[in-house]
Amino acid sequence: MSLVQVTDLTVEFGDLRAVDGLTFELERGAALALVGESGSGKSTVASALLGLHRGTGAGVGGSIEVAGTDVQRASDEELRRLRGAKAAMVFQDPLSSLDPYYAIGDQIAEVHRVHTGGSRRAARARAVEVLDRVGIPDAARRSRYRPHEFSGGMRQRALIAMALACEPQLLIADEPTTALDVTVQAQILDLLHTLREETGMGLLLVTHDVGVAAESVDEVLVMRHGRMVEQGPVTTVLGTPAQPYTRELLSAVPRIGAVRTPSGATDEVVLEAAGLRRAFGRGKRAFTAVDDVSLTVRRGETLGVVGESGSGKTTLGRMLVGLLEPTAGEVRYCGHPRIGVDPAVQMVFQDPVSSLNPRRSVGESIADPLRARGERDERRIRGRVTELMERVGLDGAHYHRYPHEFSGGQRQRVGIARALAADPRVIVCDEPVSALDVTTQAQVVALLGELQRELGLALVFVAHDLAVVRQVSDRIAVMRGGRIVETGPADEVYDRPGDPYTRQLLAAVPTLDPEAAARRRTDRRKLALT
Amino acid sequence: MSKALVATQASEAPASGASGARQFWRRLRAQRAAMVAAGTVALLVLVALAAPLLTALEGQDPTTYHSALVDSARGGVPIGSLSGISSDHWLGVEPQTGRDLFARLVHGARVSLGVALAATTVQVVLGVVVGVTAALGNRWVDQLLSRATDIIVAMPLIIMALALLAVVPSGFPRPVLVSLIIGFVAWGTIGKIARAATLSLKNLDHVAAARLSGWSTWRIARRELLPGLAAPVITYAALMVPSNIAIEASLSFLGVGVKPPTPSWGQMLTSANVWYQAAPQYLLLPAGALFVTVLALTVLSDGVRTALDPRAASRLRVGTGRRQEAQANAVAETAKTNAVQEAGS
Amino acid sequence: GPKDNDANGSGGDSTPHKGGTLTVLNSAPQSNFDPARLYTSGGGNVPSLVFRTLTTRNRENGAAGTKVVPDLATDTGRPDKNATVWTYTLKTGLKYEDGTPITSADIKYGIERSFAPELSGGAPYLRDWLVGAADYQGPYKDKKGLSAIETPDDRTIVFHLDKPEGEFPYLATQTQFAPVPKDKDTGTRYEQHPISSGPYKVVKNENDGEHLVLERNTHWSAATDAERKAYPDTIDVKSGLDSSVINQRLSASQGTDAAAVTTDTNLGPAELAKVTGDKELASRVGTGHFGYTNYVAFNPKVKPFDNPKVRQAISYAVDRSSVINAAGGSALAEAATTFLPNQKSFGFTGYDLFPAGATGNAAKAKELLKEAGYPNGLTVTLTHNNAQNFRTSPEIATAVQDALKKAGITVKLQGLEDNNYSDTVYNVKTEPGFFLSAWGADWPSGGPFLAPIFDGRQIVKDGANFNTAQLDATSVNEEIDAINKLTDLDAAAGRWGALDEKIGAQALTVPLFHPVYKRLVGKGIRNVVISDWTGVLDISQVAVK
Amino acid sequence: MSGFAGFALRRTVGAVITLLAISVIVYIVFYVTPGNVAHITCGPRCSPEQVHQVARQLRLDDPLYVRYWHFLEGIFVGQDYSTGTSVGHCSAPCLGLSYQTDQQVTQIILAKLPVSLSLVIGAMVLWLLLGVGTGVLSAWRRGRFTERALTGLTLAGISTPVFVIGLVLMIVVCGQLELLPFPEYVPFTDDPEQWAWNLVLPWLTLALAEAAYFARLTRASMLETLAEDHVRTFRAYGVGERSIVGRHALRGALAPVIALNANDLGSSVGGAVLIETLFGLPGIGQELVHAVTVVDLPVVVGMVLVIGFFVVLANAAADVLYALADRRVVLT
Ligand SMILES: Nc1ncnc2c1ncn2[C@@H]1O[C@H](COP(=O)(O)OP(=O)(O)OP(=O)(O)O)[C@@H](O)[C@H]1O
Ligand SMILES: Nc1ncnc2c1ncn2[C@@H]1O[C@H](COP(=O)(O)OP(=O)(O)OP(=O)(O)O)[C@@H](O)[C@H]1O
Ligand SMILES: [Mg+2]
Ligand SMILES: [Mg+2]
Repeated sequence: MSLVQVTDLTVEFGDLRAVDGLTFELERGAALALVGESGSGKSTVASALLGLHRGTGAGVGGSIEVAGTDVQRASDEELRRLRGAKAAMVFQDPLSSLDPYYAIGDQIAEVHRVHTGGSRRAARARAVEVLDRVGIPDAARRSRYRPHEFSGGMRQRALIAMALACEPQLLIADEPTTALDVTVQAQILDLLHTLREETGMGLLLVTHDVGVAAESVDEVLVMRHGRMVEQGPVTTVLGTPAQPYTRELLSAVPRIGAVRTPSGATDEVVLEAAGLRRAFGRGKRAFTAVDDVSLTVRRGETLGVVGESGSGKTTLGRMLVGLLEPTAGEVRYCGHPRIGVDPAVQMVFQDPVSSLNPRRSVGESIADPLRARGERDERRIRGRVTELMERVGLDGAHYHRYPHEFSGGQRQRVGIARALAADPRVIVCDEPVSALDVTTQAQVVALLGELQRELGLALVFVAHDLAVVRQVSDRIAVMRGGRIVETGPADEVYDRPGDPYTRQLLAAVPTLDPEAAARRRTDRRKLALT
Repeated sequence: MSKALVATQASEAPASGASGARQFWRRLRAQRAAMVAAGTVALLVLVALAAPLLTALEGQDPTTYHSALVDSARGGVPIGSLSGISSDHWLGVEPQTGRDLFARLVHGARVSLGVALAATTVQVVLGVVVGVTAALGNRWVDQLLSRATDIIVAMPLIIMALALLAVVPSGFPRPVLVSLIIGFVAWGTIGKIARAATLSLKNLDHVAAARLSGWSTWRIARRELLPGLAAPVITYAALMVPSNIAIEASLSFLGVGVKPPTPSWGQMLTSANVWYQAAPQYLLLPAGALFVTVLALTVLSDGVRTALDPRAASRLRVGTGRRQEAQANAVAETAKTNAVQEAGS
Repeated sequence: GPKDNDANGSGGDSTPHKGGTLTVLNSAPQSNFDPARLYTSGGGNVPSLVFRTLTTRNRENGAAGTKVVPDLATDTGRPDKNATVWTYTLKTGLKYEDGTPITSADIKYGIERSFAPELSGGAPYLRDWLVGAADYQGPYKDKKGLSAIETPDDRTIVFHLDKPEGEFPYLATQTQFAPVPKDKDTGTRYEQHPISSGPYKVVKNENDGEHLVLERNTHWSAATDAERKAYPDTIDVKSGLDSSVINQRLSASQGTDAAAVTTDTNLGPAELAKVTGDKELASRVGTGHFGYTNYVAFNPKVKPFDNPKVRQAISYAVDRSSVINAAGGSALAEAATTFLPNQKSFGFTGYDLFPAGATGNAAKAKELLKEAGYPNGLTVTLTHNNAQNFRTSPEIATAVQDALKKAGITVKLQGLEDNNYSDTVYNVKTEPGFFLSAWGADWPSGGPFLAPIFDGRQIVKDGANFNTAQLDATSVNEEIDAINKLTDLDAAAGRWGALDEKIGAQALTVPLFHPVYKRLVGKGIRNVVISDWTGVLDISQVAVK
Repeated sequence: MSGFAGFALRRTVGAVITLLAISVIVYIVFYVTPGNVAHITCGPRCSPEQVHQVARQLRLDDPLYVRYWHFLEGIFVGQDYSTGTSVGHCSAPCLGLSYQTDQQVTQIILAKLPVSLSLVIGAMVLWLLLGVGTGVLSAWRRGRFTERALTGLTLAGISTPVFVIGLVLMIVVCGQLELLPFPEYVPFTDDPEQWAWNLVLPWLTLALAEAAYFARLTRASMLETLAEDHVRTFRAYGVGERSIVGRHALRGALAPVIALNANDLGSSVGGAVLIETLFGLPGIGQELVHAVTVVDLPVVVGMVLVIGFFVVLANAAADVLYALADRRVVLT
């Protein structure tokens, strides 16, 4: 009997059918990736496996069997015994998936005790053990930390450790690396790989990143609009795709080696930062997030900013658009020092959840800059908003929908549309495509390029995906610890990295070729050992 | 192609295009308890407004004494069972005076609901304005307003109300004055709630995005912050109505509230207190009316809260005109797929 | 008229015995416990257990209790023939709680203290009557002392008055006449532990009189005190209680509450409704009458009340039964048609000059209004007190308002806060035309009832003025002087009654009602004595065994 | 620890400013309040000269700022006063003497404070238990009988004035059922058991009046935390609802409750006044209302300041608690 057996699964949210007649199975010890564009229903399937839709008002049809439990018919108690013990889930967002009030070790111990009924001591010991297992250094001490004292990567590891606590037969990982930068992403994927090798558990990986899938699984299931497009061994599906959609998907994946068509960069400097510094907190708690950063952005050019999580990219971006006062240094727009915000310099925010007001329809949000500019004609506003939504690949008829009715990627597109609505000259894009599936990502990247050429837009493109950054950027700035460690034309930085840190970053980029991926995994291990 | 799409959608738009207010109503209507509560509140307000009509219907007024209907030798307890209920006096009469209880109850609703709602409005407006301004203002503004809030919170309300009411000349319309004073001395907690909520909201990216749109601070506060503040503020405000009624009662009790012979529920409760054994109705009527009001307001506030949250739509199983939208989707999808395939080939 | 009280304690052996603890449950704390600052005649109940005075009230039921009798003195005072010099002799063997003897100089000192501004609060009579007392500042500032009081020896004390005052023996019942040993005087702090001359001494005084415990004063001798019975060994006075709680506790009579009484809390109308239906409870209710009149006052200096016809019309229109109901019903209030209380000692004559019947005579009132030039009625403002005192409070005002409506008089109400009310109403400059007022007896006689209200020479221009009608009629003033000369108090009473009727004809006030006091006592209480002087049970007579 | 010292210093300075501002406001408001203080103090039948003497004695003729200065002087250096026979001293911090009773306000407060604190703190424990319990139940077990009953109870509590609840409770519990004694304050130091027994009813009455706020607030913030991601995590790991609600959701939901509680201490004084009056507990509230009606300014100012002090203290304590509960919070 297979580990997971899903037959004719449908999930409906009100009128919306998010998953439609999906059938698949997963053998013990095997690894399956659910890939597909944003909003295709991947997370919905993952949740359905653990019966998490119960009591939320969603309608679930078909049959689901996980590790011998009939999820659809199981009693609450049986479901409870399934969750965490036989099948464990690692959630997309490590920031908010841990309870901020309790020590991480205690949270893991709690899960352990719930299922084993063991003593508090034993559970704590187990927590330290799994934390150690996922590579948290000095696990015994760190287990007493609270989540906010962990870095993003450590938190993701902690979540994986929690999943491992009861030695489940199935690990469901819903976008386990989306929020992480490439180096950490590579570490996490490597960790998942090793764990699978060692414990023999099954893995269901949910991701929109085909590269991530290529690195970690044996089989791939491609989804679209809640339906299956194609399923098969990873080498087959990625190597010789049968369906046009899969082909489209693959062709859209940015490749690190790809060479960018030069943009219409001019010499006219629109935005300039000189000696920017930003510190948070005072006294002993003072922390400098950005330190002495100087850069220039020219009309029509794209400046890529890469760097690991916490290196100060967002902080820099916020200072560039004027949302944050620099502690020292200044930002000049068209040669004039500038204080405060200016609609001509826009930003696409990193977090698609909090960047949209949950109580306003997305159309209204996009219309904001238009109205702020004094546009009163409702028809014109509607027309323009619909047009903008179309351009970023959204359905113009969704004007009155609320953010929660969109998937993560769709929300990000709303953010871009809103930035465009202001007719800006500069857009600071803070990870604008990291939540997008590759097709949309390609579209958005193309769109940004198109807009750039058309309007002479200057872009600051912040991202952790080096491939994407290379695709769009004329010049690259590499950040680490609040400073720019390397800057230069894109080709130069990628082909002849000067800084060792840049080299490390490049080595972490996932590739589409599973065999190459295995090779690079070993390389990385060596790199880490030296 | 894209032009054609825009055109189809523009024609579809009205079908799926439910505006924010309409959706709010739809979500509110989906909650039965909230609708019952809203009906009750509306009824209470109606009764209050129509008090003179209702009492005319009964043929009584709230101030006329009926000495003959009370037993003078027994402290003025109403003669007859159930506080002297009769076809003339639908709910019986008041002990000692023999005034008509029904008339006093419905007229009392005017004062009590009027004062409480007006005072709550003042409190909410003041509290939210001060709280939001403090949270959005610079350090000095924040310091100043927060201190003012501290002072208001730290001062015993009844004492200040007593003192202030004594200062204002007695010519000033009393119910207005009472509402204003209760409003002005008791907005502290709302102020604090509003400030805290604004502080946490203002760091969200959607507020930053609104700033980048070029909106003024005022407009941002109104569009981005106020809706987020609504939930905590409405919850608390629903509880402030009964507490304002109680404050009005205490002030009446201390002799500075609404003037007799104008009835109010608070006054009725105050004087009915000791009568609960000899004439239970006298106490139970205003107490019951108040309880119903509070219950209705609480349930309604819950409903409004839920309805304010677009995320509640799916839980409430309220459609947002999705079927039409889904059809439009399907059209667009085929168009898109075709386009992609064309591009691929 | 007043009836005798009907509470007789519980059945069985009702003879009182010594011993036990009497609990007193009160609402107001004894925050004034300095004999200089107490106003009420005899300082009320509790102080009279600690302070003996030259004379005191006769501790007997009903009308007999309105007599004044000797206390520290051997008699009620010996006047000279003009009644301007009064001489008293102290009994022998009188001692304070510490065993030191009580002298006439201590009484003089006690009176002198009451003139100190630090110890204000007493009645105005000493200042008004004693020779050269008007500017006296008390012994702290003015070491010379009051020359109007002489103490030729330790047992004799002589008072010199400005004018004849036949009622001086009544005044001598006030606590200002209690002895205070000069070397024990601690000024404003004296009230924390006043030195006892009576049967009990203060052993505990918490929170400024909130909780008092009195125990036997072993140096007091029953042989020198014919009035105070002092049965219980201990008296425990707890105050600050809500009136409904007090009545509830007395009616439940659990534990120590069985031996409890209250000296300041009446049964309210709601409680009365309950008590009248319960035989056992009803047997524990004591009824008393205190000389008190609640009335509507006119200020004839204000239009339209300058017109006697208007005042008469209102007198006719008043519905006393609804007013009485508002005050608590016929058991708690008796209709008043005279200004003087309905007691013989005041000289009550029982006239009714503007008969309004029980529910008012609206027809007669309308007729008078027409004559007065208001055929279509008129609108007036009635000023009242906001305090819930059932005397000048909103309930009474609205009852008057409702009654006058029938006579075509629209009454607007103006309620003032307690202290603002007295400031406004009892002040010549701010006095309104039409307001609620009340007056109580300082002692059971017409003198302190009529003189402050109607004596033209008592109009105070820049202070508290109680002659609210601002009546200054020579005939009235002269008659007051003439009656004050009488030392035969019965004869005086008759003339006070006649004067009352004469003034009543001017319709300067509309008497509304005289209150009746109904009070519960605990199950185990014996020997309940209620005099018409105070109207409440006398705790010096109560026994718990 | 230096962070905490800084916090304490800032809060102390803030508190002093707040309290001074409060005293100024009270002084001004009561200065313009009608009512002749000297006359009230002197007695109803005082002559104009006597009233005048009393006014001089109480320094009522001084201009407002002089009186206020004198008040500040008393607080910082103390004050001498005459008892007639001797000179008394009221040492700093002296809040002056009562106009009415000549007692030192500080002593009045010290005598009455234990009563009010006993009442409010005990009631607070109860209303937190009742309110938070009801709130948790109503967020978790929506629509069940216990939830409905408790919610109804708290709403009835808020919609019925305390004097009604208190009296009815007292008559039924003490008078008819004889389960408890009629409340009478017994100091804790005399007899802790009697202290508690006597206070049960006052506690319950005050708690009923306040519990609804906490029930509603707890419910709202519970619903919010229950929707948070970390709660979803524990659900997905098979942790029982009881533990999710009790450990994970409640803890996050408590912060606003703590804050409200601190604010509410001030307004619960209103309820405490009525309860003290009804149950005859000789506390601050009862005294304060009396002082207001007789315009006894020193007592009013003193007591308002004491109440304000506790509210400020409670607010600071709430912040500390909040920071202890949620380590991410920095005390400012
Ligand atoms: N609670 C919900 N109520 C209504 N619609 C929902 C809800 N959750 C998801 N959806 C809708 O269901 C569809 C599938 O959502 P899901 O989150 O499974 O997508 P996904 O494939 O995980 O996308 P992403 O890669 O962006 O996370 C989307 O169209 C989304 O709008
Ligand atoms: N408001 C703030 N207060 C205190 N510290 C802050 C604040 N904002 C950012 N920081 C800190 O500054 C550092 C840089 O943060 P920033 O968000 O700019 O990083 P980033 O490069 O965008 O990371 P990521 O890729 O995870 O988004 C981090 O260590 C962060 O904790
Ligand atoms: Mg997803
Ligand atoms: Mg960032």
